Amino acid sequence: MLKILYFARLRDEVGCSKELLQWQDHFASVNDIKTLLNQRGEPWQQAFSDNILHAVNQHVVQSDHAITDGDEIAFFPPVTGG
Amino acid sequence: MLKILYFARLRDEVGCSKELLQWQDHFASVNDIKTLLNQRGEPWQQAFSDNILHAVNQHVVQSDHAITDGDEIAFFPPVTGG
Amino acid sequence: MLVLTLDQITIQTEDFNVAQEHQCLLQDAPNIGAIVTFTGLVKEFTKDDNTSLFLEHYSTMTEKVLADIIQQAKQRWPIINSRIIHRIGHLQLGEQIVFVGANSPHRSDAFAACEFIIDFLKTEAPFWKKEITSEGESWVDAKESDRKTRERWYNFIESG
Amino acid sequence: MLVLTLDQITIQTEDFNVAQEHQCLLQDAPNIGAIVTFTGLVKEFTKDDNTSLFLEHYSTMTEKVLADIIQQAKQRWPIINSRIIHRIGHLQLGEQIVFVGANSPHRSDAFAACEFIIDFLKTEAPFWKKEITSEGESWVDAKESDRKTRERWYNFIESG
Repeated sequence: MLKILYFARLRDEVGCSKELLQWQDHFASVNDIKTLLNQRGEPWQQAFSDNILHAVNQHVVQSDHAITDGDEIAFFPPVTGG
Repeated sequence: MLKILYFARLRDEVGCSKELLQWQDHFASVNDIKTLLNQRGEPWQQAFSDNILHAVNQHVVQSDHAITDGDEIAFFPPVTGG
Repeated sequence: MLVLTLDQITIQTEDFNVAQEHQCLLQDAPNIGAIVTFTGLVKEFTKDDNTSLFLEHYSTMTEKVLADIIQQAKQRWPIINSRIIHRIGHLQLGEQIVFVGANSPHRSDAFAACEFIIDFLKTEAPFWKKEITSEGESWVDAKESDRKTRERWYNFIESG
Repeated sequence: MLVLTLDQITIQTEDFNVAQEHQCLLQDAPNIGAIVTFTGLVKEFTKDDNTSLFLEHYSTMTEKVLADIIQQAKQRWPIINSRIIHRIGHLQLGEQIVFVGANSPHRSDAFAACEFIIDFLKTEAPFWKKEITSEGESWVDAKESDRKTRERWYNFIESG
Protein backbone atom coordinates (compact mmCIF):
# COMPACT_ATOMS: atom_id res chain seq x y z
CA MET A 1 0.00 0.00 0.00
CA LEU A 2 1.18 3.54 -0.78
CA LYS A 3 0.01 6.61 1.14
CA ILE A 4 -0.56 9.51 -1.26
CA LEU A 5 -0.82 13.08 0.12
CA TYR A 6 -1.84 16.31 -1.62
CA PHE A 7 -1.27 19.82 -0.25
CA ALA A 8 -2.45 23.39 -0.82
CA ARG A 9 -3.61 24.34 -4.33
CA LEU A 10 -3.04 20.81 -5.58
CA ARG A 11 -5.30 19.35 -2.88
CA ASP A 12 -8.01 21.87 -3.75
CA GLU A 13 -7.74 20.94 -7.42
CA VAL A 14 -7.93 17.17 -6.98
CA GLY A 15 -10.45 17.57 -4.15
CA CYS A 16 -8.64 15.11 -1.86
CA SER A 17 -5.94 15.40 0.82
CA LYS A 18 -5.04 11.74 1.27
CA GLU A 19 -5.64 8.41 -0.42
CA LEU A 20 -4.30 4.88 -0.16
CA LEU A 21 -3.06 3.26 -3.34
CA GLN A 22 -2.72 -0.50 -3.77
CA TRP A 23 0.91 -1.48 -4.40
CA GLN A 24 1.54 -2.86 -7.87
CA ASP A 25 4.63 -4.85 -8.72
CA HIS A 26 5.47 -2.78 -11.80
CA PHE A 27 5.85 0.41 -9.70
CA ALA A 28 9.47 1.50 -9.90
CA SER A 29 9.61 5.27 -9.39
CA VAL A 30 7.48 8.34 -8.63
CA ASN A 31 6.99 8.64 -12.39
CA ASP A 32 4.83 5.50 -12.38
CA ILE A 33 2.50 7.02 -9.78
CA LYS A 34 2.25 10.28 -11.74
CA THR A 35 1.39 8.30 -14.88
CA LEU A 36 -1.27 6.30 -13.06
CA LEU A 37 -2.88 9.42 -11.53
CA ASN A 38 -2.77 11.26 -14.88
CA GLN A 39 -4.62 8.37 -16.51
CA ARG A 40 -7.60 9.16 -14.29
CA GLY A 41 -8.25 12.21 -16.50
CA GLU A 42 -9.60 15.46 -14.99
CA PRO A 43 -9.08 17.04 -12.51
CA TRP A 44 -5.80 15.09 -12.13
CA GLN A 45 -4.48 15.84 -15.57
CA GLN A 46 -4.94 19.59 -15.14
CA ALA A 47 -3.58 19.58 -11.57
CA PHE A 48 -0.46 17.63 -12.57
CA SER A 49 0.24 19.85 -15.57
CA ASP A 50 1.40 22.63 -13.20
CA ASN A 51 4.87 22.86 -11.72
CA ILE A 52 4.57 20.43 -8.82
CA LEU A 53 7.02 18.92 -6.35
CA HIS A 54 7.06 15.39 -4.93
CA ALA A 55 8.40 14.05 -1.67
CA VAL A 56 8.95 10.40 -0.77
CA ASN A 57 8.90 9.78 2.96
CA GLN A 58 9.12 13.53 3.64
CA HIS A 59 12.11 14.22 1.37
CA VAL A 60 11.76 16.13 -1.89
CA VAL A 61 12.99 13.91 -4.74
CA GLN A 62 13.28 13.83 -8.53
CA SER A 63 10.49 11.99 -10.33
CA ASP A 64 12.78 9.04 -11.16
CA HIS A 65 13.28 8.38 -7.44
CA ALA A 66 12.70 4.69 -6.61
CA ILE A 67 9.68 3.79 -4.49
CA THR A 68 8.80 0.73 -2.46
CA ASP A 69 5.67 -0.68 -0.88
CA GLY A 70 4.70 1.31 2.25
CA ASP A 71 6.12 4.66 1.08
CA GLU A 72 4.43 7.98 1.76
CA ILE A 73 4.36 10.02 -1.44
CA ALA A 74 3.33 13.67 -1.30
CA PHE A 75 2.52 16.04 -4.17
CA PHE A 76 2.47 19.82 -3.69
CA PRO A 77 3.11 23.19 -5.36
CA PRO A 78 6.30 25.25 -4.72
CA VAL A 79 6.44 26.32 -1.07
CA THR A 80 5.48 29.82 0.11
CA GLY A 81 6.28 29.98 3.83
CA GLY A 82 8.28 32.46 5.89
CA MET B 1 42.60 79.22 20.76
CA LEU B 2 42.56 75.51 19.89
CA LYS B 3 40.98 72.85 22.09
CA ILE B 4 43.15 69.73 22.13
CA LEU B 5 41.69 66.41 23.38
CA TYR B 6 43.39 63.08 24.12
CA PHE B 7 41.62 59.74 24.59
CA ALA B 8 42.26 56.25 25.94
CA ARG B 9 45.86 54.95 25.85
CA LEU B 10 47.09 58.21 24.37
CA ARG B 11 45.59 60.22 27.23
CA ASP B 12 47.21 57.89 29.77
CA GLU B 13 50.57 58.30 28.03
CA VAL B 14 50.56 62.08 27.84
CA GLY B 15 48.86 62.32 31.25
CA CYS B 16 46.32 64.87 30.09
CA SER B 17 42.79 64.71 28.66
CA LYS B 18 42.34 68.29 27.48
CA GLU B 19 44.41 71.39 26.94
CA LEU B 20 43.98 74.79 25.33
CA LEU B 21 46.56 75.85 22.80
CA GLN B 22 47.15 79.49 21.79
CA TRP B 23 46.43 80.00 18.09
CA GLN B 24 49.50 80.87 16.03
CA ASP B 25 49.27 82.44 12.61
CA HIS B 26 51.61 79.90 10.99
CA PHE B 27 49.24 76.98 11.87
CA ALA B 28 47.94 75.52 8.61
CA SER B 29 47.08 71.86 9.21
CA VAL B 30 46.94 69.13 11.85
CA ASN B 31 50.58 68.39 10.96
CA ASP B 32 51.65 71.69 12.50
CA ILE B 33 50.03 70.75 15.81
CA LYS B 34 51.66 67.31 15.78
CA THR B 35 55.05 68.93 15.13
CA LEU B 36 54.54 71.38 17.98
CA LEU B 37 53.49 68.67 20.44
CA ASN B 38 56.38 66.41 19.38
CA GLN B 39 58.84 69.22 20.07
CA ARG B 40 57.87 69.01 23.74
CA GLY B 41 59.85 65.76 23.91
CA GLU B 42 58.70 62.90 26.18
CA PRO B 43 56.09 61.62 26.83
CA TRP B 44 54.66 63.27 23.68
CA GLN B 45 57.25 61.95 21.29
CA GLN B 46 56.71 58.35 22.39
CA ALA B 47 52.91 58.70 22.45
CA PHE B 48 52.79 60.21 18.95
CA SER B 49 55.10 57.54 17.52
CA ASP B 50 52.23 55.02 17.73
CA ASN B 51 49.52 54.65 15.10
CA ILE B 52 47.19 57.46 16.13
CA LEU B 53 44.11 59.04 14.58
CA HIS B 54 43.12 62.70 14.59
CA ALA B 55 39.72 64.34 14.37
CA VAL B 56 39.00 68.01 13.68
CA ASN B 57 35.65 69.13 15.06
CA GLN B 58 34.62 65.49 15.59
CA HIS B 59 35.49 64.22 12.12
CA VAL B 60 38.44 61.94 11.49
CA VAL B 61 40.79 63.63 9.02
CA GLN B 62 44.17 63.19 7.33
CA SER B 63 47.05 65.03 8.97
CA ASP B 64 47.19 67.60 6.15
CA HIS B 65 43.63 68.70 6.98
CA ALA B 66 43.40 72.51 7.30
CA ILE B 67 42.67 73.95 10.74
CA THR B 68 41.41 77.35 11.87
CA ASP B 69 41.30 79.24 15.14
CA GLY B 70 38.63 77.80 17.46
CA ASP B 71 38.86 74.21 16.20
CA GLU B 72 38.60 71.18 18.47
CA ILE B 73 41.39 68.74 17.62
CA ALA B 74 41.33 65.24 19.12
CA PHE B 75 44.08 62.59 19.12
CA PHE B 76 43.34 58.93 19.87
CA PRO B 77 44.32 55.31 19.13
CA PRO B 78 42.34 53.08 16.72
CA VAL B 79 38.83 52.49 18.09
CA THR B 80 37.80 49.28 19.87
CA GLY B 81 34.06 49.57 20.54
CA GLY B 82 31.19 47.21 19.79
CA MET C 1 27.17 13.58 14.00
CA LEU C 2 25.49 16.78 15.12
CA VAL C 3 23.10 16.67 18.02
CA LEU C 4 19.89 18.56 17.41
CA THR C 5 17.19 18.92 20.00
CA LEU C 6 13.76 19.29 18.47
CA ASP C 7 12.76 22.10 20.83
CA GLN C 8 14.93 24.34 18.63
CA ILE C 9 12.08 24.13 16.11
CA THR C 10 8.49 25.08 16.92
CA ILE C 11 5.47 25.23 14.65
CA GLN C 12 2.52 26.91 16.37
CA THR C 13 -0.69 28.83 15.74
CA GLU C 14 -0.21 31.33 18.60
CA ASP C 15 2.05 34.38 18.45
CA PHE C 16 5.62 34.16 19.80
CA ASN C 17 7.58 36.32 22.20
CA VAL C 18 10.88 37.54 20.79
CA ALA C 19 12.04 38.69 24.24
CA GLN C 20 11.81 35.14 25.54
CA GLU C 21 13.70 33.72 22.55
CA HIS C 22 16.43 36.34 22.88
CA GLN C 23 16.76 35.48 26.57
CA CYS C 24 17.31 31.81 25.68
CA LEU C 25 20.00 32.69 23.15
CA LEU C 26 21.72 34.84 25.82
CA GLN C 27 22.11 31.78 28.07
CA ASP C 28 25.16 30.69 26.10
CA ALA C 29 27.13 33.75 27.28
CA PRO C 30 30.04 34.08 27.84
CA ASN C 31 30.81 31.51 25.13
CA ILE C 32 29.15 33.70 22.54
CA GLY C 33 29.83 37.26 21.43
CA ALA C 34 26.87 37.76 19.10
CA ILE C 35 23.15 37.09 18.79
CA VAL C 36 21.36 37.77 15.51
CA THR C 37 17.58 37.51 15.15
CA PHE C 38 15.22 37.75 12.21
CA THR C 39 11.48 38.32 12.56
CA GLY C 40 9.23 38.06 9.51
CA LEU C 41 5.89 39.91 9.44
CA VAL C 42 2.76 39.51 7.34
CA LYS C 43 2.76 42.18 4.62
CA GLU C 44 2.19 42.86 0.95
CA PHE C 45 -1.10 41.30 0.03
CA THR C 46 -1.83 41.08 -3.66
CA LYS C 47 -5.46 42.04 -2.89
CA ASP C 48 -6.50 44.73 -0.40
CA ASP C 49 -5.68 45.37 3.23
CA ASN C 50 -8.77 43.52 4.48
CA THR C 51 -7.15 40.32 3.35
CA SER C 52 -5.99 37.78 5.91
CA LEU C 53 -3.67 34.82 5.49
CA PHE C 54 -4.10 31.14 6.14
CA LEU C 55 -0.99 29.00 6.43
CA GLU C 56 -0.88 25.24 6.16
CA HIS C 57 2.08 22.86 6.20
CA TYR C 58 3.12 19.22 5.82
CA SER C 59 3.95 18.68 9.46
CA THR C 60 6.14 15.57 9.45
CA MET C 61 8.17 16.92 6.56
CA THR C 62 8.47 20.44 8.00
CA GLU C 63 10.37 19.22 11.04
CA LYS C 64 12.77 17.15 8.95
CA VAL C 65 13.48 20.02 6.53
CA LEU C 66 14.05 22.61 9.27
CA ALA C 67 16.27 20.25 11.27
CA ASP C 68 18.29 19.64 8.13
CA ILE C 69 18.66 23.38 7.43
CA ILE C 70 19.92 23.94 11.00
CA GLN C 71 22.41 21.08 10.59
CA GLN C 72 23.71 22.59 7.37
CA ALA C 73 24.10 25.98 9.07
CA LYS C 74 25.99 24.38 11.97
CA GLN C 75 28.33 22.62 9.58
CA ARG C 76 29.15 25.87 7.80
CA TRP C 77 29.45 28.29 10.72
CA PRO C 78 30.44 27.84 14.39
CA ILE C 79 27.06 28.72 15.80
CA ILE C 80 26.30 27.53 19.31
CA ASN C 81 22.49 27.58 19.21
CA SER C 82 19.75 28.45 16.82
CA ARG C 83 15.99 28.70 16.98
CA ILE C 84 13.17 28.58 14.43
CA ILE C 85 9.52 29.39 15.13
CA HIS C 86 6.95 29.36 12.33
CA ARG C 87 3.27 30.10 12.74
CA ILE C 88 0.45 28.36 10.90
CA GLY C 89 -3.30 28.98 10.68
CA HIS C 90 -4.96 32.39 10.38
CA LEU C 91 -2.81 35.52 10.42
CA GLN C 92 -3.63 39.20 9.98
CA LEU C 93 -1.63 41.96 8.28
CA GLY C 94 1.30 43.10 10.43
CA GLU C 95 1.46 39.98 12.59
CA GLN C 96 4.69 38.12 13.34
CA ILE C 97 4.86 34.99 11.20
CA VAL C 98 8.39 33.59 11.53
CA PHE C 99 11.40 33.92 13.86
CA VAL C 100 14.99 32.79 13.34
CA GLY C 101 17.72 33.36 15.93
CA ALA C 102 21.36 32.26 16.05
CA ASN C 103 24.26 32.90 18.40
CA SER C 104 27.98 32.46 17.85
CA PRO C 105 31.38 33.57 19.15
CA HIS C 106 31.68 35.92 16.14
CA ARG C 107 29.16 38.29 14.67
CA SER C 108 29.69 37.57 10.97
CA ASP C 109 28.99 33.86 11.59
CA ALA C 110 25.78 34.65 13.50
CA PHE C 111 24.61 36.95 10.67
CA ALA C 112 25.41 34.39 7.96
CA ALA C 113 23.78 31.47 9.78
CA CYS C 114 20.60 33.40 10.57
CA GLU C 115 20.18 34.65 6.99
CA PHE C 116 21.02 31.22 5.54
CA ILE C 117 18.36 29.56 7.69
CA ILE C 118 15.58 31.96 6.69
CA ASP C 119 16.60 31.89 2.99
CA PHE C 120 16.42 28.08 2.93
CA LEU C 121 13.25 27.95 5.04
CA LYS C 122 11.58 30.19 2.45
CA THR C 123 12.44 27.88 -0.44
CA GLU C 124 12.45 24.39 1.12
CA ALA C 125 10.13 24.16 4.11
CA PRO C 126 6.67 22.86 3.11
CA PHE C 127 4.46 25.80 4.11
CA TRP C 128 1.79 27.28 1.85
CA LYS C 129 0.01 30.63 2.16
CA LYS C 130 -3.55 31.34 1.09
CA GLU C 131 -5.02 34.85 0.91
CA ILE C 132 -8.57 35.20 2.12
CA THR C 133 -10.75 38.15 1.09
CA SER C 134 -14.47 38.81 1.19
CA GLU C 135 -14.53 37.73 -2.45
CA GLY C 136 -12.86 34.39 -1.96
CA GLU C 137 -9.57 32.61 -1.40
CA SER C 138 -6.44 32.26 -3.53
CA TRP C 139 -3.13 30.49 -3.06
CA VAL C 140 -0.02 32.66 -3.03
CA ASP C 141 2.49 31.95 -5.81
CA ALA C 142 6.11 31.14 -4.99
CA LYS C 143 8.47 34.06 -5.62
CA GLU C 144 11.30 33.85 -8.11
CA SER C 145 13.20 36.36 -5.95
CA ASP C 146 13.29 33.87 -3.05
CA ARG C 147 14.75 31.20 -5.30
CA LYS C 148 17.42 33.63 -6.51
CA THR C 149 18.22 34.71 -2.95
CA ARG C 150 18.89 31.10 -2.07
CA GLU C 151 21.13 30.66 -5.13
CA ARG C 152 23.50 33.24 -3.66
CA TRP C 153 24.54 30.74 -1.01
CA TYR C 154 25.61 28.22 -3.63
CA ASN C 155 27.61 30.85 -5.52
CA PHE C 156 29.09 31.89 -2.18
CA ILE C 157 30.26 28.35 -1.52
CA GLU C 158 31.76 27.90 -4.98
CA SER C 159 33.60 31.22 -4.98
CA GLY C 160 34.55 31.04 -1.30
CA MET D 1 18.10 65.14 2.87
CA LEU D 2 17.47 62.32 5.29
CA VAL D 3 15.73 63.04 8.54
CA LEU D 4 17.34 61.39 11.52
CA THR D 5 15.99 61.65 15.03
CA LEU D 6 18.67 61.35 17.67
CA ASP D 7 16.64 58.98 19.81
CA GLN D 8 17.64 56.30 17.30
CA ILE D 9 21.07 56.43 18.97
CA THR D 10 21.61 55.95 22.69
CA ILE D 11 24.85 55.76 24.65
CA GLN D 12 24.23 54.61 28.21
CA THR D 13 25.87 52.94 31.20
CA GLU D 14 22.85 50.80 32.13
CA ASP D 15 21.83 47.56 30.42
CA PHE D 16 19.24 47.64 27.61
CA ASN D 17 16.08 45.65 26.98
CA VAL D 18 16.02 43.94 23.58
CA ALA D 19 12.28 43.17 23.95
CA GLN D 20 11.50 46.88 24.15
CA GLU D 21 13.66 47.69 21.12
CA HIS D 22 12.06 44.91 19.10
CA GLN D 23 8.63 46.23 20.03
CA CYS D 24 9.56 49.69 18.70
CA LEU D 25 10.79 48.22 15.41
CA LEU D 26 7.47 46.31 15.11
CA GLN D 27 5.54 49.61 15.16
CA ASP D 28 6.28 50.14 11.49
CA ALA D 29 4.17 47.12 10.53
CA PRO D 30 2.51 46.60 8.09
CA ASN D 31 4.94 48.70 6.05
CA ILE D 32 7.75 46.33 6.93
CA GLY D 33 8.20 42.61 6.37
CA ALA D 34 11.42 42.05 8.30
CA ILE D 35 13.19 43.01 11.52
CA VAL D 36 16.84 42.05 12.05
CA THR D 37 18.63 42.61 15.34
CA PHE D 38 22.22 42.19 16.47
CA THR D 39 23.26 42.02 20.12
CA GLY D 40 26.96 42.06 21.04
CA LEU D 41 28.14 40.55 24.32
CA VAL D 42 31.30 40.93 26.37
CA LYS D 43 33.57 37.95 25.72
CA GLU D 44 37.11 36.88 24.94
CA PHE D 45 39.34 38.57 27.45
CA THR D 46 43.02 38.35 26.74
CA LYS D 47 43.59 37.83 30.48
CA ASP D 48 41.47 35.62 32.73
CA ASP D 49 37.75 35.41 33.40
CA ASN D 50 37.96 37.68 36.43
CA THR D 51 38.69 40.53 34.10
CA SER D 52 36.13 43.27 33.65
CA LEU D 53 35.90 45.93 30.95
CA PHE D 54 35.80 49.68 31.09
CA LEU D 55 34.53 51.55 28.04
CA GLU D 56 35.07 55.22 27.34
CA HIS D 57 34.11 57.28 24.31
CA TYR D 58 34.41 60.73 22.72
CA SER D 59 30.78 61.66 23.23
CA THR D 60 30.23 64.54 20.79
CA MET D 61 31.99 62.62 18.03
CA THR D 62 30.24 59.31 18.78
CA GLU D 63 26.84 60.77 18.00
CA LYS D 64 28.02 62.30 14.73
CA VAL D 65 29.71 59.08 13.58
CA LEU D 66 26.75 56.84 14.42
CA ALA D 67 24.26 59.23 12.80
CA ASP D 68 26.44 59.24 9.68
CA ILE D 69 26.59 55.41 9.61
CA ILE D 70 22.79 55.22 9.84
CA GLN D 71 22.46 57.75 7.02
CA GLN D 72 24.80 55.71 4.83
CA ALA D 73 22.78 52.57 5.55
CA LYS D 74 19.54 54.36 4.67
CA GLN D 75 21.01 55.56 1.39
CA ARG D 76 22.02 52.04 0.43
CA TRP D 77 19.01 50.02 1.56
CA PRO D 78 15.30 50.87 1.95
CA ILE D 79 15.20 50.50 5.71
CA ILE D 80 12.38 52.22 7.54
CA ASN D 81 13.91 52.51 11.00
CA SER D 82 17.09 51.58 12.76
CA ARG D 83 18.36 51.70 16.31
CA ILE D 84 21.78 51.72 17.95
CA ILE D 85 22.47 51.35 21.66
CA HIS D 86 26.02 51.24 22.99
CA ARG D 87 26.99 50.90 26.62
CA ILE D 88 29.92 52.65 28.29
CA GLY D 89 31.49 52.35 31.74
CA HIS D 90 32.11 49.10 33.61
CA LEU D 91 30.97 45.81 32.06
CA GLN D 92 31.34 42.20 33.15
CA LEU D 93 31.88 39.05 31.09
CA GLY D 94 28.68 37.95 29.33
CA GLU D 95 26.92 41.31 29.56
CA GLN D 96 25.17 42.95 26.62
CA ILE D 97 27.35 45.73 25.24
CA VAL D 98 25.82 46.84 21.93
CA PHE D 99 22.50 46.55 20.07
CA VAL D 100 21.71 47.26 16.43
CA GLY D 101 18.24 46.81 14.95
CA ALA D 102 16.83 47.57 11.50
CA ASN D 103 13.50 46.99 9.79
CA SER D 104 12.63 47.01 6.11
CA PRO D 105 10.04 45.78 3.61
CA HIS D 106 12.47 43.01 2.54
CA ARG D 107 14.59 40.71 4.65
CA SER D 108 17.84 40.88 2.68
CA ASP D 109 17.87 44.69 3.06
CA ALA D 110 17.28 44.45 6.82
CA PHE D 111 20.12 41.92 7.17
CA ALA D 112 22.53 44.00 5.08
CA ALA D 113 21.74 47.28 6.86
CA CYS D 114 22.06 45.75 10.33
CA GLU D 115 25.41 44.09 9.57
CA PHE D 116 26.73 47.20 7.79
CA ILE D 117 25.91 49.37 10.82
CA ILE D 118 27.70 47.12 13.33
CA ASP D 119 30.71 46.60 11.02
CA PHE D 120 31.17 50.37 10.65
CA LEU D 121 30.44 51.07 14.31
CA LYS D 122 33.28 48.67 15.21
CA THR D 123 35.83 50.48 13.03
CA GLU D 124 34.69 54.13 13.11
CA ALA D 125 32.84 54.98 16.33
CA PRO D 126 35.21 56.45 18.95
CA PHE D 127 34.88 53.90 21.75
CA TRP D 128 37.84 52.38 23.57
CA LYS D 129 37.93 49.28 25.78
CA LYS D 130 40.21 48.77 28.74
CA GLU D 131 40.63 45.42 30.50
CA ILE D 132 40.83 45.57 34.26
CA THR D 133 42.35 42.73 36.29
CA SER D 134 43.62 42.43 39.84
CA GLU D 135 47.09 43.01 38.39
CA GLY D 136 46.28 46.22 36.57
CA GLU D 137 44.68 47.76 33.52
CA SER D 138 45.47 47.51 29.82
CA TRP D 139 43.94 49.02 26.70
CA VAL D 140 42.53 46.59 24.17
CA ASP D 141 44.18 46.68 20.73
CA ALA D 142 42.11 47.25 17.58
CA LYS D 143 41.53 44.07 15.58
CA GLU D 144 42.77 43.68 12.03
CA SER D 145 39.81 41.33 11.42
CA ASP D 146 37.34 44.16 12.09
CA ARG D 147 39.08 46.36 9.54
CA LYS D 148 38.94 43.56 6.97
CA THR D 149 35.28 42.90 7.70
CA ARG D 150 34.52 46.51 6.92
CA GLU D 151 36.53 46.35 3.68
CA ARG D 152 34.05 43.77 2.38
CA TRP D 153 31.42 46.49 2.06
CA TYR D 154 33.65 48.54 -0.24
CA ASN D 155 34.37 45.50 -2.41
CA PHE D 156 30.64 44.78 -2.39
CA ILE D 157 29.89 48.26 -3.71
CA GLU D 158 32.52 48.07 -6.44
CA SER D 159 31.54 44.60 -7.65
CA GLY D 160 27.80 45.12 -7.19
